[in-house]
This record gives sequence, C-alpha cells and structure tokens, in this order.
Amino acid sequence: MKNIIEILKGIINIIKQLLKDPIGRIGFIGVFIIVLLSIFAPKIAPYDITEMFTKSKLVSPNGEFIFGTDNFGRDVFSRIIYGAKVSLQVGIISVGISATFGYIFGIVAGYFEGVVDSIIMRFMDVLFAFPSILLALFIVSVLGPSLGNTMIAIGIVNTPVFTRTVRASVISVKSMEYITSAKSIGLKPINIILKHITPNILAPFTVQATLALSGAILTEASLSFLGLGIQPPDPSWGSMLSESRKYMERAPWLAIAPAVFIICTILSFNILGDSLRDVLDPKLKL
Amino acid sequence: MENILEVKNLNIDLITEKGNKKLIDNVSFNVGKKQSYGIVGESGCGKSITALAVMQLLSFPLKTSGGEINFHSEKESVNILSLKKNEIRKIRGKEISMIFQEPMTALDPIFTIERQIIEALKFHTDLNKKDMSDMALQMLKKVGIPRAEEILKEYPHQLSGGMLQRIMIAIALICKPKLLIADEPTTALDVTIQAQILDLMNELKTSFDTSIIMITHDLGVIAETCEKVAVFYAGQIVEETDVVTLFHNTAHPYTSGLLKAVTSLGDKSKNLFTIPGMVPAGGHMPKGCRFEERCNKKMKICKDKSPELIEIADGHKCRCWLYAESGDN
Amino acid sequence: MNKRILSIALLIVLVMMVFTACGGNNNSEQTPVSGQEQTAPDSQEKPKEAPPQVLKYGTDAEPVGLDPHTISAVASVRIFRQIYNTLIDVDDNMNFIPELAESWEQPDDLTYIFKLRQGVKFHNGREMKADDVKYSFERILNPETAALGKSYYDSVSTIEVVDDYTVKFVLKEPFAPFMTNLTSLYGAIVPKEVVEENTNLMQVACGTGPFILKEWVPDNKVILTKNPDYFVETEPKLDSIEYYVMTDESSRIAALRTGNVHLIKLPASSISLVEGNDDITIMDYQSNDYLFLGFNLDLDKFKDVRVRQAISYAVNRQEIIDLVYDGEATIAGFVPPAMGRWSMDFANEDLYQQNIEKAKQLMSDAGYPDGFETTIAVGLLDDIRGAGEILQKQLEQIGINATIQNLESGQYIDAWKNRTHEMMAGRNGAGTDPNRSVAFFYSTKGSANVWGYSNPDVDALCDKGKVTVNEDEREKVYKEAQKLVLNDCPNIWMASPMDYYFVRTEMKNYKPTTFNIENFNQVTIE
Amino acid sequence: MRSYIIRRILMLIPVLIGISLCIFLIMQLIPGDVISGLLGIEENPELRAQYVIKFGLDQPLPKRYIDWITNVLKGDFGTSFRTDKEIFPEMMSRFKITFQLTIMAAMISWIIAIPLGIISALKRNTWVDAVVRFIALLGVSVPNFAFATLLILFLSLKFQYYPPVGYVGFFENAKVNLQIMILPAIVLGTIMSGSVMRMTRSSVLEVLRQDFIKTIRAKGASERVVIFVHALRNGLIPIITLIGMQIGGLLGGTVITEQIFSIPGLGQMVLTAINQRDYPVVQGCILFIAFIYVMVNLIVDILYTYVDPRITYK
Repeated sequence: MKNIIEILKGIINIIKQLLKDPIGRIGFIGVFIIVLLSIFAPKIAPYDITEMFTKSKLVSPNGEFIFGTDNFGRDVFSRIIYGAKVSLQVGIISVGISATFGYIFGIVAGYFEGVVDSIIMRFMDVLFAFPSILLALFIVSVLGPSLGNTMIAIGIVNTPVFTRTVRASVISVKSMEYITSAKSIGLKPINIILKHITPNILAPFTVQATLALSGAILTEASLSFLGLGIQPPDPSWGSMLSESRKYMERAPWLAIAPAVFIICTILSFNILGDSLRDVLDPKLKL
Repeated sequence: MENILEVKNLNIDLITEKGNKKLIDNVSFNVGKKQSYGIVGESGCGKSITALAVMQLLSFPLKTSGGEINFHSEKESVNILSLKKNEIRKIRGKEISMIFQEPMTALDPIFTIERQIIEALKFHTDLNKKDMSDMALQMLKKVGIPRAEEILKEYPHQLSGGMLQRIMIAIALICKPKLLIADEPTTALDVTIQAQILDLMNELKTSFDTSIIMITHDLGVIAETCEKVAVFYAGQIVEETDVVTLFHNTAHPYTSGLLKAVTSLGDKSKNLFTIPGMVPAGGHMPKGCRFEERCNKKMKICKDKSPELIEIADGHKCRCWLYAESGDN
Repeated sequence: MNKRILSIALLIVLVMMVFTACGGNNNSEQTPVSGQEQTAPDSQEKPKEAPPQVLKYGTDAEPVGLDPHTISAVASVRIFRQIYNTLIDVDDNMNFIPELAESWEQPDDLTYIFKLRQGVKFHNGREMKADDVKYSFERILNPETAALGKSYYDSVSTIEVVDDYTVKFVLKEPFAPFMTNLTSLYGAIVPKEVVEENTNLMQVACGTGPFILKEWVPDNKVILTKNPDYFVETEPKLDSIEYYVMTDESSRIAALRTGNVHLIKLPASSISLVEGNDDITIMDYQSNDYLFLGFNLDLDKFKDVRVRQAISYAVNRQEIIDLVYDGEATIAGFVPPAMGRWSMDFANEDLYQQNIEKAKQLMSDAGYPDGFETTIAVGLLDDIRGAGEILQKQLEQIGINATIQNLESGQYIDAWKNRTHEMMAGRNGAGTDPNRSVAFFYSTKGSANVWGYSNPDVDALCDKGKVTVNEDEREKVYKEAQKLVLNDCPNIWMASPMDYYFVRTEMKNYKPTTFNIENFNQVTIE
Repeated sequence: MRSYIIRRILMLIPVLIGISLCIFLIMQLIPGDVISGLLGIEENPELRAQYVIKFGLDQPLPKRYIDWITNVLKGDFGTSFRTDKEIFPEMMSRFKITFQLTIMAAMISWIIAIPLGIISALKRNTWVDAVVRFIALLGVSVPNFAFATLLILFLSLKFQYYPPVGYVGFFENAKVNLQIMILPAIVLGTIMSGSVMRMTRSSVLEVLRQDFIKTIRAKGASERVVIFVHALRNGLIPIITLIGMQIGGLLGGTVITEQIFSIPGLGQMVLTAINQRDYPVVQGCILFIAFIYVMVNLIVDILYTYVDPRITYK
C-alpha cells in the first residue's frame, strides 16, 4: 500500500515536472486529450460508426457531419473518435506485449549474462534482422488479420528493441556499487531485480515505451495499407487513411482527418517521450 | 612589477528562468609578469569560471556582466571582455593558454596526439606540416614524455592521466604563451604524478618566461608553486597576499580554517579539522558576510553588513570585519 | 599499423562483396531480357507527327506465368491472349466465329470437324497445322501438364489429323458446352517444339496471335511487338504493346493523366476522378462476374434453407450497388445478364426484394429469433471488401452479427477450398457457357461447389443441360435450374458490375465488350 | 582486429541459422499453400499430388530444411514454384534496384538531416531549433504511403508530371533511371531524415558538452573548426549506427514505396511472392535481406574502429 502511494506520488511529481516544460506540456496535454477521446468515444461520437447514410455519401464537412462522410455515407468524425480508441488500443497493447517480453528477456540476459545472455541476445538479433514490416506481414498472414493478431505482430516486432534497452540498463546498473553491496549482504537475485534494478531502468524503459507507441500506430497504418491491419468495421486511423487514398482528390477530408490525427498523436507521444526523458534522466538533458 | 593581467570588478552571472544569479561578485586581482598567481577555494566558489572568463570561454548560461579583464601583451593592451570573437581567438592558445582538471576528457578522443598539438600551431602560425611535427616532437620531449615519436601517433585513450596532463601542458605551451591558466591541473592525478606535474610546471615557467594562474583547492599546490595567492569564497576574494604571508600570517578566518584542515591531516593525534556548514548557494547570498554562518570568530555586524576587501598590511588584503577600522569589536 | 591496413583491406573486400554480389550478377542476368534498342519512355519527348504505334497499358498485377494451358490469372491472360489463338471465337452475341479454324461441321452429336486456316504461322516462323491442334489438346488432356482446362475437354475421346488442315474431334458422349469451351484460351494452340525445348510455356511464349512476346521484366513490364505475319493481313495496327505493372491505383491514374500510359482498368469509384478530363474517355462493358455471399452448408445454422432465405430477404441489393459501384451494376443472379439468353431475371424475384419482416419471421421459424454470430470472409478486391462491410450492416437488422475477415488471395483460396469459412463474399465469373455458370458451382460434384450444396433435381438438370444440344431446350433446362438454386439460396447473389477501361483519347478504335475485352487488333495511337 | 572480425563472423553463424530456421518454420505455418493458388478455384487431387512431389512437399520437414540450407550455401536458392525461374539471379537483379533506392534515400536523408540537425543543436532552445525539431517529428509521424500518394497526386495534378513508366536500369539509361528513382527516394529519405535529424542534434549537443571542446576553444579554434572538425566527427559516431540500421531496415522496408511507385525491387518481389505463396522465393528473399542487414551491421561495427579509435577489440 505504502509502495503504491509512493509510486503515485512519484508519478504526480513527474507529471508536475513535465508540465513545467512548455513542450512537455503540449505532449502531455495532447496524449491526455487522445486518451479522453478514446475513453469517451461512445459519448462524443454523434453517430453510430457503422450507420450508413446512403443518401449522403462522400459529403464534405458541414454542420451535420463535422468531418464529412465516407464512401459508404458513414460519419467520419464518429469514426475518427472511435479510431482513437482502436489506434490507442493497438499502440498500448502491442507495446505492452513487447515491453513485457523485452523486460523479462532483458533482465534475464543482463542480470545473468553468460550463456543465457548469449542465447537470448542471439535470438533477438535474429528477430531484429528481419525487416519489421515484412515480419509483421508474415505474422499477420500466419495468424490471420484481426485486431488482436495485428497487436501481437507489432508486439513481437518491437520486442528486440526493448530487450536491448533493458539489458543495457541492467548491465550498467548492475555494476553500480549499491547493487554490489546488496549482493554482498545476500539478497536474492529476484529481490535485487525487483527492488533495486527495476526502479533504475524505468527511465529508459518508459521513454522507449512512449516512442514505441507511436511506432506501433504507424506500423498498424502500414499493415492496413497492405490490407492486413485492423478489420472493418472497426475504424483505425491507419485503415481509414489507407482507404481514403482512392478518394484523395474527390474527398480529401477522408484523408485529412485521419492523417492529422495520426500526426498529432504521434507528435504528442514523441514530445512526451522526449520530455519524459528529460525529466526522468536529467543526465541526458541538453 | 609589471602586470600581465588585471582583472577589475569582474562580475559573472548565471542566467536562469527566474532571473540572473550573481556567481562572481566584483572580483579584482592582478597577475604580474612571470608571476605564479594562485587562486584557492572550495569547489563552487567561482574560481574556475573566473579563469574561463579570462579566456572568454564562458558559455550559456554563464555570462560576464561587468568589469574589465585587461591583458598586456608585448605589443598591446586589451580588455579581453570587449574583444570580438575573432580577436579573442588570436589570444587564446597564443597569448593565454589553459590546461584543465580532467586530462582524460580534455582531449578529443578521435584524433592523434600529434594532430591535437599541431592544431594549436595551425591556428596561430604559418609553419608547414613538417616544422609543426618537429615542434610537437620537441615539445613532447620538453614535457618529459618518453618514446615521444610513438606517442605522437597514439590516441588519448591509450595514455595515462599523467601523460595526458603533460601533453595538455605541451599543447598549452607550444605557442609560447605569456600566461598559462592551470585549472586544477593535478586534482585528477595520483599523488606521485601530481608532484611531477607541478615540478614540470615550475620548470617550464622559468624556461618559457610564462606567468601562471594556478587554480586549486589544495593549499599544498599553492605552497609549492605560487608567489601570490587569492582566496576565493562564494564568488568573492576574501584574502589576497603573497604565499609566505598567507601561510604564516593568515588573516581571514576562512583561510585559517583551510590551513587547519590541511595541517590536521598529518597529525594523527587530532581529529580531522573541518569547517562546519556549507558554502551559500549562488543567488541566495546573505546580506552580511558570506562566511558568517560558518565562521568561528563571527560578530554581530557580520550578519548585517558585508565587509569590504581592504588592505590590512602592505600587499595583504582581507575581507573581514576583524580588520575593518569601522569594525565594531 | 599492420592491424589498420589489414582491417582496411578486409573492409574493402566486404564492401566489394556486397557491390559485386549485385553488380556482377546483374550484367549477366539483367541484359538478356532487356533489349538495347528499346526507347526509354519519356513523356517530354513526344514527336510531333506520326506518334509511334505503341500502346502503353498500366496493369495492376504481375503476370504469374505465360502458359495458356495452366495459368488463369487475369494478369497473365491479359498478355497471352494477344499471343495465342484458339480454334474458334465468340462474338458479342455469343455466336461462334472463325479464328484458327476457318469453318467447322458437326456430322453428329459426337463428331466435330474443323478446317484450319492455311498459312498461319507461329511466331517462330513455322506454319501451324492440324498436328499442332492435336498436340495442343493432347497436352491439355495429359494429366502431367496440370492444365486448368482439362475438364473442359475431358469428353474428347480421339483427335484425328485428317490432313494438314483438317482435324476431327470425337467425343465420348454428347457435350453441349464443347464449342463454347473451344473459345476459351484454355484451348490455345501451341507449337510442340517450343514446349519441348522449354519443358513448359511459363517463361516463353510462341503462338499464332497478333503480337509476339519480346521482353518480360518481372514486376516491371512486358513488351509485345507486332506479328508481321499475322493471318489477318491488315492487323494489328500497333507496332507494340507495353504492359507496365503499376500495383498502386493512384499511380495508375496519375500516369494516365499525364499520358505516360494510354490504358488502365479501374473500378467505378474512380470514374469521378477523370470526369471533365478531355484527354480521357471511359469505356464500360457489362462484366460477366457477379458478387456473391456464400455459405458453408456444413454448419448447422446455414443448413436451414430458411436462414439462407432470410439472409436473402435481409439484403438490400440496390444499396450495395449504390455504395460500392456508384450505381453502376445490375442486380443479378449467378447467370448474369451478360450471358444473354441463358440469364434469368433475378431482380424481380421475391427473394430479391428486401423484406426485413419476412426475414425475421424466417429466422425465428428456423430457431434463431435473436440471430447468431458468424464471420464473413472477404477477398482482396475493394468492391468485395466494401460489400462485406455493407452486408455486415444489413444483416445486423435480422440479428446476425458478422465479423469481417479480410483474406489476402492465398488465404481466400484456402478458405474456399477447405470450406473453413462461415460466410464468404467474393466475385465469381460466370464463364461463357451456362454449364460453367450452373454446374460448376452448384451441382453436387461441381468442382467449384465449395458450399457443400447438393440438390438432386439441380444435378439432374445439369446433366441434362450438358448433353442437350438444342439451344432452346437447353435454355429451358438452365432457367429451371436457376430457379431451383435461387430458391435454395446456397449463395446470395447481388450484382453484376460494369467494368471500366480508362482510355487516353490518343488511343483509337478500341471497344471492350463482355466476351472480347482486350482486342487491340484495330487500335491505333494518334 | 583480424581476430575480432573473425569472431564477429563466427557469431553471425548461429544468428543466420536462427534466421533461416525462423523463416523456414514461419513459411510452413502460413495458411493457404502455393498449390491451391496454382490450381485456382478448381480442386483436382491428382494434380495436387503431382505438385506435392514436384515441390518436394512430401519430404519430412527437417530434410526439407537441410536440403534448402545446403543448397543456399552453394548459392542455389532453388527455383520459384510459380515461374520455375531460378531465384538467385532474379533476387540479385532486384536487390540492385532496392540497393540503389536505399542509397539514394539514405543520401537524401543525410542531406536534409545532418545540416538541420547541426543547426538545431547550435541554435538550441531558439525558434530555429523548435522548427527543426517539429519537422523532424513530422518526419517520424507521417506514414510513407500517405506522403507518397500526396506527392504523386500533387505532381500529376499541378505539374502534369508523372515519372516515366517502366523501370530502366541505371546503366541502361541513367537519366530515365534517376527520374524514376528520385520520387520514391525522396519519400523514403524525407521520412527517414526525421530520426537522423534527432540523432544528429542530440549527438552534436552531447559532444559540445564534452570537456575537450573547451580545450579546443582554448587553443584558439574558430567555431567552424570546433563544429565541423571536432563536434561533427565525434557526433557522427552514434549516427553511423543509426544509418547502418536504417540502410539495413530500408532494404526490407521499401515494400510500400516500391509498390506505390512501381519499382521492381526486392520488396515487390517478396510481396508478390507472399501473395502467391511462393515459398522458395519468400524464404530466399527474406533470408537474403536478413543476411544483408546483418552484414551491413557488421560493416558498421568495423567502420566504428576507424571513426572511433577508442574502440579496441581483443
């Protein structure tokens, strides 16, 4: 309980520091808005996302349809709002997958080194050597395209990056004196890892996570372009953008809305990542 | 004695979002020709940034906010602070050189020693490559580097700290500057190496006819190398005098404290002497004496009013109410 | 020092390895396919008079191979249909017209005798004779060839070379679609020696057609040049046809707009993009494809005909046409209107009228008053994906919650074959003969009956249609079969779309029709 | 040094084996086989059986893997299921195209990113810096297919321009080749420049904070020397890693751009092969791309020893 309060305090403190920096503020607010959008999507969206207004197909933005309608007469604004949810879900879950595996592999490799390290890292080299979009394409072709499988694919693709980040931090933290002393008083590895090493690698880990999140949203867009992203009728920004390409001249708003939202989201996450790095790891502040 | 450098009322500010903080407050001192001038003080007292100001090497968020630094070379006298960028460049390395505390990081890791020595010559002379190489070799020999020919082709990471500091000295002296600023040149080195480096500097000072500003926190270094000394505390000079007076006729309670801390080191019977408390942080200066809180001789006035740096004997200046005529005993 | 030199040398070797690995091989591999004299396409340097008679066609996919007997991919057929000929062809009214065969007679139900055109030459210069016809069909019928059209000609018992220009086919049993099947490129006439030299015709092409394969650079272009010895003396007018693979739709449009290509094929949704552009005309024709929603009849929920009928009632076909095809499609069954006399009018059938009430009633009669969960597998084409989304929405009205699974082509075919789908939306071609349209997909043993549909009455009608040579009687048979199949709803059929060619105005005398879509023999470039 | 390289190459062996195994196994898992594709919508068990024998699919998995890998080691990647063509020469001619595109894209990204990154570092915390950082972020947040489509549309509608159709090799006709390659290179390069810019900025800033910069200034160096001789050369070291990774990544990451601009590169070849379930082609190409990636990284590591003398390998 106490720990949780501590952690919460820490988070609040970080947020406070973030908000001090004007750029960090933009990133934080941007991410915050997107999170709000995705949570309250059903409340904000004026129409059902699958509702087809057959009489008003490809209508340009107006009072009734703020962002216009698509080729099936569906309200673009509502789909964008829901898209926030889908895109964020893809980002968070896929990063969650790669972060979890990356953490476990990275800790084990970095802490125990030796043979285990070699095996894990060689395996990561193997994964890393695959061109990421092709690997994702592969995985999706094997598992079949769906929201879940897309997230798994992106998650697997990103795992090596996390593993490397975590491993590098573990190795540098491990050589620090307080870890040596913790070892010398006979603490178990698991305790050392959880209590001493983990808090110290949180900074690079968090930064990596925010950056990977934006990468995941982009990868999903690319998969959608190749027809293997999120499946309809779930609107993801990536799939909306890639479907809109055919209507770019006829109905540019179809492309503009998702493009602007993708760019803003990724910008926000990147800015947040940069600022988080400054806050969490003042050494790197330039 | 003629002065080579006259620092007058130097002020240095730290620029922050909440306004500027004064780090160096009206510092004035003179360095004579061929003199070794020591600046001593705890870390953070402003001695290094004073040295950087002399080279106009302060960079954001530090900046000089007043005063003059007059440099008298053979040809002309200039106020360094009023020089343009390209003018100061002609002085840096040529007239005034500097060596730094951390020899391991003070050299560019990706160039050979030779190239880094020659670089200084390139900026200030028109010699051809061969002559420059020869000079670099000679210089390395002068600073006592064995296997100088081989070392020239090596990279900084291949050499020890002592060697690198010698090389730094070689780089600093290769253009035969009039003034050498040594910013804690021995702090990062082993004790035995320290002595070697100091001896080397003493030796070269004579052979190159160079003035030296020796910045250190170590009174031992001062004793070994300097003729005149300024003691810095919290951005001010608190005492300035020749080295003999400083050790035998110490005036300022802070200097006494420093001395006691050193002398108690060798004596196992006493506890280690320390000056209690901390240096006040820049920007939060008390309105009275800056040393008041830690002083063992403090008086009432010390808290309310800041003492001036006054001459208490010939060539001996001190900033303390103990010696002020208006002082209220 | 040594270490440095050594490592520099190693590095150089490594870099060289990488460069030469590609460079070295290129020289030997790239050149054989690429002709030196081929002028670089350059839009800026259009000669003022007499433009080169080169048709540039921006295509959407890479040909898979060029063997007319084993390949059915559109991207391949498009190319080898210019290279090969068949014995006979069919005109827009589905009448047979001569091609390599000058004339034919049918002394009885089992015997067909073809008189070949004389002086027709293969692209290697040898004259095409009756032996070649015999060889070609024997190749198709040989199981080792793995010819796609084997089932088209399985009824052939013997092929007899009467003389150099006469060939006689004897069938095992009467087979009504025989003549129609001869018009298919599955029955292209190929020269024996070329096949034997190359073991197959995947990478080489040598036919009797108006154009000769000159160069095929994978994922890039295919170049055909005029056959100067083509048997129609005045044809072709073009000097060459260049096919450029441009997978991306917007790239194709951009290239057409700027005149870098003359011809592209696009869906209806793109029409508005070139409206008002005087340089581009749109040529449409009724395709003989139809959009369908198929069921897996192994599944309990779809075994019940009432469920399938309910779905037919739930679907609003016009809405699909409006949204997916911009209105440019005809409501159709599985023998679409382009099939002429064989086609039954589905649009006015009761099962084609949206009736949610009736649909709901049927659903609850079948025991699904609240509907059920299912999936719709859809293929890679845009119109199919669009239709899938609309169907999903329309079926919600009767409580069917369908999840869409977009399948890329390999997965689609897999699902198709292994019946792993629940529902499946796609586009099927009806072929040129009703036998294919009906028996192929809906007779119990039909090789494309992937639904698990079986109705003995339909089977009987199919068997009858196959051997009924009298066209009027045959029409009756197939119309009855259509009625039966419609009532069983093994699929829901929706629409037969128009297909479009977007053509630069420089390209003259081109008119695509359902059964003759890419005849460039009269085409000129101005 | 020699032993370092040998050791690095030895280390590659398990990685390459791992890669080949992974590819092989993934290919076995992919649903929908090439035979179904070849047969089209008709089912024909006899034909299927024939194909199975022809492609050796009746052999047990381990044997197929070993056969494949031993042939690959001999430089024989087998023949395509689809076209019966030998894979290796085709792959090489495709690789040349993708390689050219990659190098052009990389160069464009350096031309854009490195100067901007330096300017941004030197003018840090000014509006110039803010603008450059914003552009860099934009670069990493725009999906390249969106950028490519916009570029094509813009050029064709505003300037009536579309690059010549039909890829032509550089040595056949350099002018046409460059016209064809420049747009995709711009798309890839611009997108890539974002991360290079960020990296350059932080790396140069990092160097400028180092002690030795003061030494150099104290020697009387001009800002030009400080930045271009010292800061940049030191700052480039981490950028080299990034560039190495990017070139490696681009070789497989050009798929989408190649598709949009109809460039017959390696990416297109893989994509077509994936769609056609052409196992040997997919296997071969991916293995090859992974191999190149690994080699590029090896070269980068070796390059390091030249740029950064601190790195010594035992």
